[in-house]
Amino acid sequence: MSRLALKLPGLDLKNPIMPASGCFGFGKEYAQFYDLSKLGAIAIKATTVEARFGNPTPRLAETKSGLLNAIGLQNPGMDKVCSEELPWLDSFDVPILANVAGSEMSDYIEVAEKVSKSSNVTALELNISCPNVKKGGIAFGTVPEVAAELTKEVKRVSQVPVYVKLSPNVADIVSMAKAVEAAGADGLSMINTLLGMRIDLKTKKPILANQAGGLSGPAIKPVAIRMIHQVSQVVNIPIIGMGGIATVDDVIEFFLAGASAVAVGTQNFVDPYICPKLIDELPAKLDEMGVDHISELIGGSWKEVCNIH
Amino acid sequence: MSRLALKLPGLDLKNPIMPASGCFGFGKEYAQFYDLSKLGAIAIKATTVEARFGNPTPRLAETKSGLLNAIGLQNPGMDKVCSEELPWLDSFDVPILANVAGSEMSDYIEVAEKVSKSSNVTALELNISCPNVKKGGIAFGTVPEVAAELTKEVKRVSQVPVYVKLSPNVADIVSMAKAVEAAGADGLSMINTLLGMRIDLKTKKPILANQAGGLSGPAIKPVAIRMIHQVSQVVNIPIIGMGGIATVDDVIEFFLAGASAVAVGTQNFVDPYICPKLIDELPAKLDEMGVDHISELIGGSWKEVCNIH
Amino acid sequence: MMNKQGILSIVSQQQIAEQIFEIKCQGPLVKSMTNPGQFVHVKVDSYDDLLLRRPLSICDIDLEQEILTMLYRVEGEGTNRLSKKQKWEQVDVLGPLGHGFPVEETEPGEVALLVGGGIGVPPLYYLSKQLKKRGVKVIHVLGFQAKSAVFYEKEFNELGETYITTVDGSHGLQGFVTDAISKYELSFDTLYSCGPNVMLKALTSQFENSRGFLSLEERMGCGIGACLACVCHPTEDPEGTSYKKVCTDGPVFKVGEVVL
Amino acid sequence: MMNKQGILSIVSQQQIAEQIFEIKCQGPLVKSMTNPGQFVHVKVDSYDDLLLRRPLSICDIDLEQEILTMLYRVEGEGTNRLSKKQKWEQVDVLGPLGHGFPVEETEPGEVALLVGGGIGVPPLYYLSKQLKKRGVKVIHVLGFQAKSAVFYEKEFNELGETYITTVDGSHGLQGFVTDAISKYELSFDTLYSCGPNVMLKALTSQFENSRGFLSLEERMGCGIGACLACVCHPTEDPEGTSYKKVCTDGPVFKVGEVVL
Ligand SMILES: Cc1cc2nc3c(=O)[nH]c(=O)nc-3n(C[C@H](O)[C@H](O)[C@H](O)COP(=O)(O)OP(=O)(O)OC[C@H]3O[C@@H](n4cnc5c(N)ncnc54)[C@H](O)[C@@H]3O)c2cc1C
Ligand SMILES: Cc1cc2nc3c(=O)[nH]c(=O)nc-3n(C[C@H](O)[C@H](O)[C@H](O)COP(=O)(O)OP(=O)(O)OC[C@H]3O[C@@H](n4cnc5c(N)ncnc54)[C@H](O)[C@@H]3O)c2cc1C
Ligand SMILES: Cc1cc2nc3c(=O)[nH]c(=O)nc-3n(C[C@H](O)[C@H](O)[C@H](O)COP(=O)(O)O)c2cc1C
Ligand SMILES: Cc1cc2nc3c(=O)[nH]c(=O)nc-3n(C[C@H](O)[C@H](O)[C@H](O)COP(=O)(O)O)c2cc1C
Ligand code: FES
Ligand code: FES
Repeated sequence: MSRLALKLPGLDLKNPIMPASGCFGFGKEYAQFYDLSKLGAIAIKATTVEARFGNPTPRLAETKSGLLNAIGLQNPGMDKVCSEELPWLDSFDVPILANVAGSEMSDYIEVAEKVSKSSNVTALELNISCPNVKKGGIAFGTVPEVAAELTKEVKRVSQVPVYVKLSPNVADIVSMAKAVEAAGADGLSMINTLLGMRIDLKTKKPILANQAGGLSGPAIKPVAIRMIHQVSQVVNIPIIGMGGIATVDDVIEFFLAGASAVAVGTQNFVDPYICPKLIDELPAKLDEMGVDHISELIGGSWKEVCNIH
Repeated sequence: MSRLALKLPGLDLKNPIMPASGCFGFGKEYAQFYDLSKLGAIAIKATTVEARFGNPTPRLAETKSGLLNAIGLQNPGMDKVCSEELPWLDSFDVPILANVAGSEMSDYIEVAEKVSKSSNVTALELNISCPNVKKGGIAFGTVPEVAAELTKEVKRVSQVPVYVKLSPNVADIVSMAKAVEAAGADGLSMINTLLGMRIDLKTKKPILANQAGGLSGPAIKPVAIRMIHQVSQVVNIPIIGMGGIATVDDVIEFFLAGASAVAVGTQNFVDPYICPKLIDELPAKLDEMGVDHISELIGGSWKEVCNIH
Repeated sequence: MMNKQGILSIVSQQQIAEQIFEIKCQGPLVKSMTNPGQFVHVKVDSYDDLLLRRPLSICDIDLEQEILTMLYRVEGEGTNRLSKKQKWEQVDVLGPLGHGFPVEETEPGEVALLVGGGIGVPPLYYLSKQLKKRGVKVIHVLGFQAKSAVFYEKEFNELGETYITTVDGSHGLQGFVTDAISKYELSFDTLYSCGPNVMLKALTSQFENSRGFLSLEERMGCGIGACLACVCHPTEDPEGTSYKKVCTDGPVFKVGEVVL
Repeated sequence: MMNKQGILSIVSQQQIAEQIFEIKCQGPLVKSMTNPGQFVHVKVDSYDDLLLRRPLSICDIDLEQEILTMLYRVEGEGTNRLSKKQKWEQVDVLGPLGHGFPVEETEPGEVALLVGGGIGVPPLYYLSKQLKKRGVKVIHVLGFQAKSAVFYEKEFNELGETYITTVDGSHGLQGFVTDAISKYELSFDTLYSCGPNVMLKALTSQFENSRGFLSLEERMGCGIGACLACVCHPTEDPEGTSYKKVCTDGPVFKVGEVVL
């Protein structure tokens, strides 16, 4: 087995690098740049029951080392995703993590049931934390009991393992993680974006039409590392880590914090080749660190050192 | 009256710029660089009942556009603060905002009572959110009822107006703000630092001896702006805004979001002259924006436009 | 698989009007930039405090020497940093991106009216050159704020009739581009335009039944169609869920194709 | 009121050993840098992704020409960016900061032993020059990892006896600085040292009753005593609340004064 390969629930990863949901569409655009089969997995854009247009523009604003977005779950709806997007992705040898979103609990269940039946969807990612959905959405991501109930309901109908994507906009991330683990989650994705805003000095109004948006990019990496470090020590399910990854050193830092795989979001916009680049650079980094297999790094910042070999 | 002067509870400000607590000690060091009487106010370092050494070193780690700190409330204790630090500051013509911290509610009350009696302390800032204090501290900052009770108790003993400094590490900043307002807070300070971590790839351990620390600097500005924008629309008490301020444009952005004064933290370390620089640059910026008095900008991003003059 | 990313070397950089710079960059990537109205996505430098690339139009191409010319206005931090770059420094460019102006929609001998506003003027230059090469008669109407902001007047004049308007009347006709079109009774077979939204709206209402193509601007993330930052509504479904992406379906659209 | 901040121009920059660079900067601020062992706090550039200044020791000063020499090892992003800066570019310097080595503690005619480890060597150079000028006999023991990391051997040799050690034995004596001191039976009136903590600890336990001064390193925020990032415990109160700040009480302390 390759020194980068990892087996997570539903995700048989050639390597631990995947694009993050919402930052890679359904893959078509990036397929012009490289062979998607190179990727460890692909987290596709959030899917809802009905098609959505999303928020008005402007939808993006830059901040220091960060990016604010308020796309607003724009997607063609689950039927089209299942009839068009997923079949197209079938030609690649790569597991698909399908990001599921909605406004009501029943939406999530409906999407999860339908999408998890697609032959190439090997795991679901419950987006309980999208900060740009105004009704309902927020509560799922910040109240442990609600998140747990949602997880349980989705687990009941899903044909594939379920990852719950946690929001960082909470006082106590550990309670959230424990609650969804107890409810049957097979894994966690963390973190989604922090809620933020920028105001334009000329117009005196928020730059985003939606006013607030989700903050991603290197600015939020320390928050992601802290949360993964806390959570990975108290749960027994794997974590897909994300938040500001741009270099192979960042990937290693997430593993040391406790992640078992990583997702790259914003950096895809800066460098469309970033995912294959990271994959290519990882082996040399492992050599430099004297590490045989990437899995040896998982939780290395808090695990007792044991030099078996 | 000068176009920069503002009257806030307990704070008669020549201008809206003050150094943030913990980033300016008790002023002595910066007094070597410029006349402290130039400042709108000074927020002094957190004071506790007893002297504290704080956390072991390393206490700082840099992140992209951010700084992690885990100083840990190091201070000489309230008796020394009142007998040595405050009298020294008395020679300057500048209001003092005394930052109050502790581990138990009784600590806060004791410090607030004693410090608020000092002749040059014109307001208190309740640091209910310091992320580096391990026992107790966190709960004050994340549970509205607890924060409200603390505010009420401190208000009972304080001789001067009380500002409550809110933690951004919460799901619902609005509830926190409303709770402390209802409990009698005269103003709010926001935001304190976000909890974060960095791991050293060489040692494979967190860089900070305390593991986690508080994230400050430009990286967190969008979170601060968002929270102030939300809170200022629903409370009737003024907000001292902070989080990543480095330029005069940042100052304006905080005012437009809803702040009535601002504090500068991390940037003092980069440029010891930053506060007087901002004060000197503000009038030209107001000219450029066609604004007579800085107070016209408060909440400009959400207030209906009214061109009276 | 395409390689659309390249490092170009700056071969010249100069200020040509108030806040307006002309930059010329060289590299093999330029070979693929044949379509006027397309744009490139520029990473100004490698510092992480400014994350995103900046979209800039192709203003001119020298295919033989592999030189790309861009004109830009210093707006904020990104363009400010770009303006500080020296000859022989490098920039990371992704492109060419998007669908440009369709030159082939105008037959040789026909008249094309090219209307540009402010920093919307640059892409019209490469367009005009190609139209002229095709034997199309080109007329330019270029609107600016004031005399100090006018650029490339001589260059456009060399290609065809050129009318300048300024808002304050300090140069050319006082008023907007639409005033010039009315005043000089300019007629055309095809309209090509790029500029601020208000201008495009005015042109659309005046010429909604003409053959015309407008280049739009929207804040961009990826520039390649993946992030959905830059969407707009098609005119036939103005409130619905269908959409067009400015970066890949545009930036050039038919008059009336999308909601402005 | 003091002005301790200044913009210095780089007059030369060169690599002098593996990962080690020598940079010389010029400006009026240098006039105030008379005390060896003090340091400056350098803002490498104006980009916000790297917020803090970097503390670097004063390695040499030319008061007449107002030139400051620093030697640094490329450790991370900050020193890496510094190493890319060209002649005539500028750096923003805050300094001189801290309490340096007390030259006056050694009388003319006495012997001073200067012990440096790795990137702790630079401040000893300015110190050695000043001691020599005072008529003190200087002996240098400089420890490095390997031959490729050795620098300023010639420069120190010109000032006095100089012993080099390398961990791998590729140059000078194989071993640590303490091995050289023992092997060559070096005796002295005053010890001055700067280097990694392990080295300072070894020296302290060997010479705890000697007159000696050690320069410490700690991560710094402000560099001026306000942020309390750089504190250490005094030896007489190792667990208590009293403290010393490396940036203002140090970086140089008496042997045994603070807990290493
Ligand atoms: C297809 C296209 C072609 C363009 N061609 C040109 C050109 O040839 N010359 C030129 O001067 N300008 C052009 N622009 C506008 C140019 O992209 C912006 O002026 C520039 O990105 C501003 O960056 P900044 O960092 O200086 O400003 P900031 O305001 O600091 O930028 C902050 C963010 O907002 C975005 N942004 C700000 N203004 C605009 C805008 N008007 N359009 C799109 N994004 C914006 C930036 O890309 C960046 O992500 C074009 C825009 C588009 C979409
Ligand atoms: C008083 C003093 C004098 C010094 N003199 C020199 C000198 O003359 N030459 C030289 O090469 N180095 C010297 N150092 C160490 C030098 O400051 C660090 O190597 C440098 O800051 C590393 O920055 P970086 O961005 O390259 O590394 P990074 O690891 O990316 O730096 C990240 C952060 O950690 C801090 N940091 C990292 N390592 C150290 C360290 N060893 N000491 C203090 N802070 C650190 C940085 O200042 C920065 O804030 C001195 C340190 C101190 C405290
Ligand atoms: C433009 C954009 C769109 C996003 N859309 C989604 C989404 O649809 N579903 C989701 O779970 N997360 C979404 N995210 C969050 C990312 O998947 C990721 O969690 C976050 O951006 C942090 O990673 P990064 O810093 O690498 O971007 C989106 C992020 C961005 C920037
Ligand atoms: C080194 C350091 C020490 C701090 N100490 C305190 C403190 O004692 N009390 C407090 O309320 N806030 C403290 N803070 C938080 C700041 O007052 C401020 O809220 C925060 O840093 C955000 O502002 P900035 O981004 O401008 O630094 C500290 C921040 C830093 C960086
Ligand atoms: S910019 Fe990303 S879809 Fe157009
Ligand atoms: S670095 Fe701030 S107190 Fe020493």
